[in-house]
Amino acid sequence: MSGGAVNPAATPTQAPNFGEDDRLERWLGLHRRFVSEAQEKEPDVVFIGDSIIAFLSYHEMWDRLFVPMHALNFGINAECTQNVLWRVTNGEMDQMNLKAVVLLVGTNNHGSTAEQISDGLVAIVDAIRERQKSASIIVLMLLPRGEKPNPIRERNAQVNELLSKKLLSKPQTQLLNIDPGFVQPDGSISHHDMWDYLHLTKSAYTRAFEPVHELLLQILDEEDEKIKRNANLEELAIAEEN
Amino acid sequence: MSGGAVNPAATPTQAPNFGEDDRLERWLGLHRRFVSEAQEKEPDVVFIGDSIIAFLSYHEMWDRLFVPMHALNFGINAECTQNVLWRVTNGEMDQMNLKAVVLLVGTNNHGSTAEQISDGLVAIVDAIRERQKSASIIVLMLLPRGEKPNPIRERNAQVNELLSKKLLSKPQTQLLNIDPGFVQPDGSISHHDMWDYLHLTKSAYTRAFEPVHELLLQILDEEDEKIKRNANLEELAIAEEN
Amino acid sequence: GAPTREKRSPSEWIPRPPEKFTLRGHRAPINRVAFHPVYSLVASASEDATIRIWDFDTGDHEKTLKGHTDSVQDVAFDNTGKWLASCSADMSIKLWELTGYECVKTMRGHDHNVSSVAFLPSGDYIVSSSRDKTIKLWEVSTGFCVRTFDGHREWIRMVRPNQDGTLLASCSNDQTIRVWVTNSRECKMEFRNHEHVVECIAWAPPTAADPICEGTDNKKSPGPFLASGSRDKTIRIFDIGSQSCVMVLVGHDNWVRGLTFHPSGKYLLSVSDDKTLRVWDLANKRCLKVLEAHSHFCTSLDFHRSYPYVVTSSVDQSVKVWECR
Amino acid sequence: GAPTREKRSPSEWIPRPPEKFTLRGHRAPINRVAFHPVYSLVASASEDATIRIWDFDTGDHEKTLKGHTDSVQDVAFDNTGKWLASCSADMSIKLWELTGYECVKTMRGHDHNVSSVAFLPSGDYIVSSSRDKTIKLWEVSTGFCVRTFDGHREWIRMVRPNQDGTLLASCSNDQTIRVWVTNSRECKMEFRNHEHVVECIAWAPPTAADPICEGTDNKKSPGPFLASGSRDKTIRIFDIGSQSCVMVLVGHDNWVRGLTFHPSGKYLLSVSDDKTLRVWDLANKRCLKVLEAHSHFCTSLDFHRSYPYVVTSSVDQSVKVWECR
Repeated sequence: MSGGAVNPAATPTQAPNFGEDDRLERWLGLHRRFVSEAQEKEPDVVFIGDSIIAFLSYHEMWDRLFVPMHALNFGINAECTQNVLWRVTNGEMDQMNLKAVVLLVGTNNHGSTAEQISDGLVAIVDAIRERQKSASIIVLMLLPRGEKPNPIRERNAQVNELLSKKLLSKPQTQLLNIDPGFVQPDGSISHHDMWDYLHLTKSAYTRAFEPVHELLLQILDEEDEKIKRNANLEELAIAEEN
Repeated sequence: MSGGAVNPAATPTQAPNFGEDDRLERWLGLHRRFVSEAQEKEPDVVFIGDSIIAFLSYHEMWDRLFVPMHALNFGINAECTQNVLWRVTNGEMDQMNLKAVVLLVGTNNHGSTAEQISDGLVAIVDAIRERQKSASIIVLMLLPRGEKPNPIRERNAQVNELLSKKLLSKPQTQLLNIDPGFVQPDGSISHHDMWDYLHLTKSAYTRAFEPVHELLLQILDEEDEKIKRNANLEELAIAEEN
Repeated sequence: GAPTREKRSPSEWIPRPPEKFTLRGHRAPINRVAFHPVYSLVASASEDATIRIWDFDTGDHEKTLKGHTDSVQDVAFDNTGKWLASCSADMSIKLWELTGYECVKTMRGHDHNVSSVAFLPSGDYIVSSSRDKTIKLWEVSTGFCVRTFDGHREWIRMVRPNQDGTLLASCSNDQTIRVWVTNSRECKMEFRNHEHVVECIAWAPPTAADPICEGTDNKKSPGPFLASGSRDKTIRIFDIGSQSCVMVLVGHDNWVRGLTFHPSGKYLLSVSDDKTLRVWDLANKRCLKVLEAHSHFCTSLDFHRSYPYVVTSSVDQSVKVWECR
Repeated sequence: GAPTREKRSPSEWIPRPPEKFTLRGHRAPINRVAFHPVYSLVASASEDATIRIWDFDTGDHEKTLKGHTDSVQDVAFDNTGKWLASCSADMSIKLWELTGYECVKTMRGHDHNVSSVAFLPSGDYIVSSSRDKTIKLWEVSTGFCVRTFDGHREWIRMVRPNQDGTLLASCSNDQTIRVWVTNSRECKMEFRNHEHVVECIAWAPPTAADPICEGTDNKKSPGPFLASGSRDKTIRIFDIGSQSCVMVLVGHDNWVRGLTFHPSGKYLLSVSDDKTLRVWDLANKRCLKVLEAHSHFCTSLDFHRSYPYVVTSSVDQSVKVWECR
């Protein structure tokens, strides 16, 4: 963190209410459920982050590609880095033996600088690593947003650039670019890709998360191959003995 | 409206930014797109409202059941009655010849009373009717929310009660209850139905929107039957002539 | 399979599943597809404001034509295959030279979305229809609008010249079909049989006269015949000579969006928002074949005039090439 | 079809698609299903904290047993069918009387999620396993815990007594299978062959000894035999007499979650997170049949001891009844 000043994006914080709504209460309910799922469901993979992670579970590819990997989805709408950091340090990464964590958050950190957001993400990565020693951590680059070029888009690009340096030294941690080119030559983003110029459409989800699926398969397959090899050896040994 | 005081829930209003984000700009972008779709796509049905309407288009039932009806989805996250009212009065209901409109909004009107919200909904219905003389208007009752019983749930129930009276005199306007019983005997809502205690899961969408589909089929079929009858008569006439 | 294939003559070849190619690349729904008259090329017009040219023999994407600033509504080749005309919701018509894939002319004059475009057989004129309720005739050499046809009361969906270019047929949101005399601007007749927007029309080739007459109990007529498809889900065939509707084809479950005749004249092919491609046997007045063509609304189709291929387009952003056997 | 059916003897009847019934009603994933030993009933245990009793002859929902306050992990009937035992993530074991569907006893003592429960053949004792790493033996008449078995180093997934109740087999997240002497608390043996969590175990009936020996190249052994299924995707069969792994069955593409032997002993049936139900021919050591059973992970299955029915449960919240022929 720069200069020792407190960075709100890297300080574990519960989600605030928006005006008079019930967000904090629902957020705490979700958190309690995620902690309980972490304890009971024995996932191999956890996706954690904001609404782009959360809405992925509406997509048929979630059921078809990620659920069979024993993946859980800990995404929450409107989440900022400090909220995910709070959740990670309050039980959502405990008591599991994860093979991989997929993290996407930061685009909602309005009012924070790129430096602060990237430090928030580094803090999350460190907090996950502390709790999941052997998991691969896949940090997804922030996506562009907005119909036209805008300051938040630039800030997100800066976050990605900073992350590519800051995550370099982290073991078993990968920064993955899932943007297949959502910004068109004229600088606009099509509503066919982001229906509200922030959230992905079905076809955009397929394109963005296909690389995540491939990377996860690769990570999970290594272990599988070892097991399969051993099973064959064992079967051979039994046959020889008989 | 009660007492002549200004009701914010029934006053056409653009969506506010949340802090330093880009919501208003994205909202205006969405609005421009919806107006253009209204002008170009010649839909028979329009769904308009908040995120519960918006996320319906992630569901396979949207593609399977509603898209073939030539339905468009004008749902936006975090939308309040006054925002939908602004959109309806600024082009999203113009230049079409709709057979049906499905409306769901109000649960995000934090800070408004049930009386105000229901008046906001009545104002939307009137504004739609002014622009779509012959369309059936289906107003969906607000759904319960929150893991445990809470004031917003009660307020939503009051809105529904008020609406059942206020919409009674409106021609071709129906109030539809799409809650199959999300509140369990102990007063809780399951995350299997509302994953964040507000938004519907895939299975809950199926149960909630199946009745909407049936009602729409009924409305659209009446016209279809007439056309089919006439086509058969014409064919008979041609055969006789030959 | 092989044995059946031997028995069928090319005049009976119809598209068979599965598709030979699915051409992907457009970033939005596709409104229209058209075969090049000579080469193994097909052009597709999309809401993404581009036209793509594909090789239907290899499945390769040849070229993307950029220039329109809004949804491209229709594309048409001239008979030589040297020119491509396109029209768009940006209210313009563009003329493209095929050799260099360059836009050589932009024609403006319509006051609204231009829905459809076609060359007159001579290749000297382009005809266009628009949501501005007019049909316009444009001189290719100058790019000037030389004639405007008024009469429809709403959005005109499509305009098509007949075989010799003396007549124009048009269909509209006003639920009518009109036939115009090209040289006089006169509206020769109007058909009010459809009960909803008429989406598409297709002139029957001369070879179709006999099958159509057979289908209408052998009431002999020289035609010409015109087919139309409507949001009322029906297809109708009109005898322009006797000014009457002679056939109604019922089967599609949703809007009928595209029509094309088999070169042999025996069949009429249609696509619909019910996602199917249907082949209609005219002499027997029945649906011969239903193909589940796309995963979303089918918007248009074309039959190659000399190769046994059909091409379809869809809101699902794909173009499919179907081999006929 | 009918002709094949005539040829097969009941000892060769295996579940065939499509399912006879899909039983819906649970509001959350289903963890375990078990057939009633006498009546045409099946019990299902769900994460929705309830147990449902269904009539698998009619497909009717008979009763919902409420009382647990968290996910119900396992259910077991005693041999007479008068009692039903259940265990839950709420750390309790409950005993239900079937006649009135009433909970007559709640047994507490485990310090964590109770993963599995079974009656000893006599019906006097219930054995349970827990995430607290212990196995406990409970006296039915008093509800007291009379013995605790320590040794597993992690979450115990399942415990099952052998045919005469003298041995208990258990499997655990520590990747081992242990066999215990019921009366002495002694851990008689430990198998470390699996390379991941061992999810489930099943004792082979005496009739299975011959097919298993045939499958292991006729190396004669009296057994007893025990089958296990693991997250390493394999199924293993152990000869408890010789204390060795005698067979590895590879085929499932995901965690193996449930195992049960065919009453004839010829086949072993398994379900997996790969959504399939598989029938393994033991004498030929091969997968005889794969059924696409559910739309999500399959969590358990049971084979009725006298009727030709198999039942499966799934995370998709449904129970399916399969007829064997």
